[in-house]
Amino acid sequence: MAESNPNPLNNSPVESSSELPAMPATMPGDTGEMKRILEAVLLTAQQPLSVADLKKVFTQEISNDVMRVLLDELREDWVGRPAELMQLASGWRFRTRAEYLPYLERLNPETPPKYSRAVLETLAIIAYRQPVTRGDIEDIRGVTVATQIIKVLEERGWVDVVGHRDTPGRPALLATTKKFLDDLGLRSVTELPPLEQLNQTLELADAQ
Amino acid sequence: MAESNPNPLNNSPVESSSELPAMPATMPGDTGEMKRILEAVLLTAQQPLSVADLKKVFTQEISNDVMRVLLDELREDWVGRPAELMQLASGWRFRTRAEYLPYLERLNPETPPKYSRAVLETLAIIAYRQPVTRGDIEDIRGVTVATQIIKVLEERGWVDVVGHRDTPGRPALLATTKKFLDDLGLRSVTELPPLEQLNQTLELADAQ
Amino acid sequence: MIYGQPMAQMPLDLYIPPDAMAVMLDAFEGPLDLLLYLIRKANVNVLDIPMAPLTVQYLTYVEAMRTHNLELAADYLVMAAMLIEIKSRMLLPRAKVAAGEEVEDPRAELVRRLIEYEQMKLSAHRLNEMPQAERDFDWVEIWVEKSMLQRLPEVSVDDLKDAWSAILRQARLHTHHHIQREELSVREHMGLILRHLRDAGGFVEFVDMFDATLGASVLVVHFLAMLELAREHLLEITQAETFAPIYVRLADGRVKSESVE
Repeated sequence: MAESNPNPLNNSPVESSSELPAMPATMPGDTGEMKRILEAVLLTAQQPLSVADLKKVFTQEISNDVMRVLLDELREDWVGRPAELMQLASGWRFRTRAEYLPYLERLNPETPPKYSRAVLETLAIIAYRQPVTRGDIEDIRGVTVATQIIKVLEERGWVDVVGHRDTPGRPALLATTKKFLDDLGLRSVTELPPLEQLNQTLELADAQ
Repeated sequence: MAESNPNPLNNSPVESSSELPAMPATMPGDTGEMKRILEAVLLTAQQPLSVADLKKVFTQEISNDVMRVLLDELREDWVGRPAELMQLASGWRFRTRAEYLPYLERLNPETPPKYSRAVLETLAIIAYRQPVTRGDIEDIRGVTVATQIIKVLEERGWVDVVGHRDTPGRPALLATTKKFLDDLGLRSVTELPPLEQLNQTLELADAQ
Repeated sequence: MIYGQPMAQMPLDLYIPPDAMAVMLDAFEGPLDLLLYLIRKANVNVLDIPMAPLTVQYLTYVEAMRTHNLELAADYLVMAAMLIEIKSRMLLPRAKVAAGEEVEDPRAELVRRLIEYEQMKLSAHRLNEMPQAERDFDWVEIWVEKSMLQRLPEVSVDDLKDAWSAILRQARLHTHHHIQREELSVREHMGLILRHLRDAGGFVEFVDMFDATLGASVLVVHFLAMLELAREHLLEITQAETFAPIYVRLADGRVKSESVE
């Protein structure tokens, strides 16, 4: 059962305790109640909440370390349950575990967005080569990039214009957003899957 | 409001759990997993879900009795946690417990409501001239005082009737309460800003 | 995917049925994608592309597309021109270069582009396999019944002062009424006395009205408040006979009759 650990505070083996200080003696208030407050706030959040946001919830001052311990414990409490507390680019939020999606879909059979190869390749280029202009994307893909493709990604909130390149026409520079990272469960673009090291072969051939 | 009864199950005549069979031996599948599925669905639901909705989630046929047992158990699992599983007229949904709302409020503070000028002036007269009758207040303000205004202050616990003046109609005498002082951070009404200066200004104006 | 079918040699002559062609054209994301397909299908090293057969094959595809009246993107023709140019440069005798200087392979730019494109193509595939909001999971967002949180207006001492000033400004227009000046402390004690009497049933012995521990000045104010209440007929102070206990009685007929009963 999900509730097999009814009092996780008592045996919380704080995951990353090696890097973090143990629960400090100066820990304010009742940590059980503090976790319940965090849980209430995170369960209702309409977007990921940053540690700064979460600190605002409490009247007393809470250090980043203490907040981190509480969040780690809360995440531990949800292990084995149908949702998980994620640390994302823009903060912390609960999401359902992937294995429950088929059930959710049965209730709400909206077809999830499926992107064409053109959209996915454009997204990959923006994600791995950001910031890029549409011209850069066209150079890499070898084809014209339809306005619609960029628009799909912008409307999803995954891509936006972060500036303009100082070249004739001042083309817009595109980059991925925090929402893109949040929606893929990532904290930063450095967590994207590494690029295939195809060019090693090239270097090898050059050496010959 | 539909949610006025915090525990509507205990007095629902038709479905009271005492009449329900214990978990039947024919219970399909793993009930722990079924509860987790229900939990995932209810944690993400945008609106209350009826038992019929919830049955759609499962591939296997589930009787109303079994569904009821699962939901009751799930609600039990959430006792002592910051949200509660509610049965409303239109179905089941999780709701944040009221005591955690002030914390959520701190995250997204809304501009607090304000009392009308009429309420504030009435309160000021009661505070500075207590004990006063409604007639006194009307004399000072020069306008009729709506019953609603006094009621707002009484319901707030800031004003109450301390007696009746021995004049025709035996009008109620109003005074401020200890709660009023507490809420305004005062130990006594003598800590209200002195009025001498204001009164002198008035007399000066009257003399002219 | 369409990769990974080894072929002994690149077929120089290749026939594609017309409807298959339409499907194939649809399957390619552009000339680079088509080239990669041809290269991978022939299982040749991308770094040592046999330009002549590749160009022939590419042109065969492009020609097939054209004859089937498929709308051919200009990008395919640009690539065709590029392939032909590279092929002809490969045929030219290599110019001698000074020692240490690199000889630029005419295919270098094409190879760089193919590799970068393939890298992005694979990354796109990987991104698509990652769990994605709405497609693979939903955000938890439970209900908040905001109406359960009763928000009451806040009032400060300054608000009261401002309200009072407003009343006074207004009062100038109504010169017929006077605002009495009295010690606020006396008025507060008037309220306290009335409340005390009310809570005690309207009838209290005089001595019980005073708490000696509050100090002389408070007692004086309290007494003044009692006298003021008597003057305003809000209470009665009675004594049955000399030296008998003095009683303070709320001058409130209803309360009095209740207390008598």
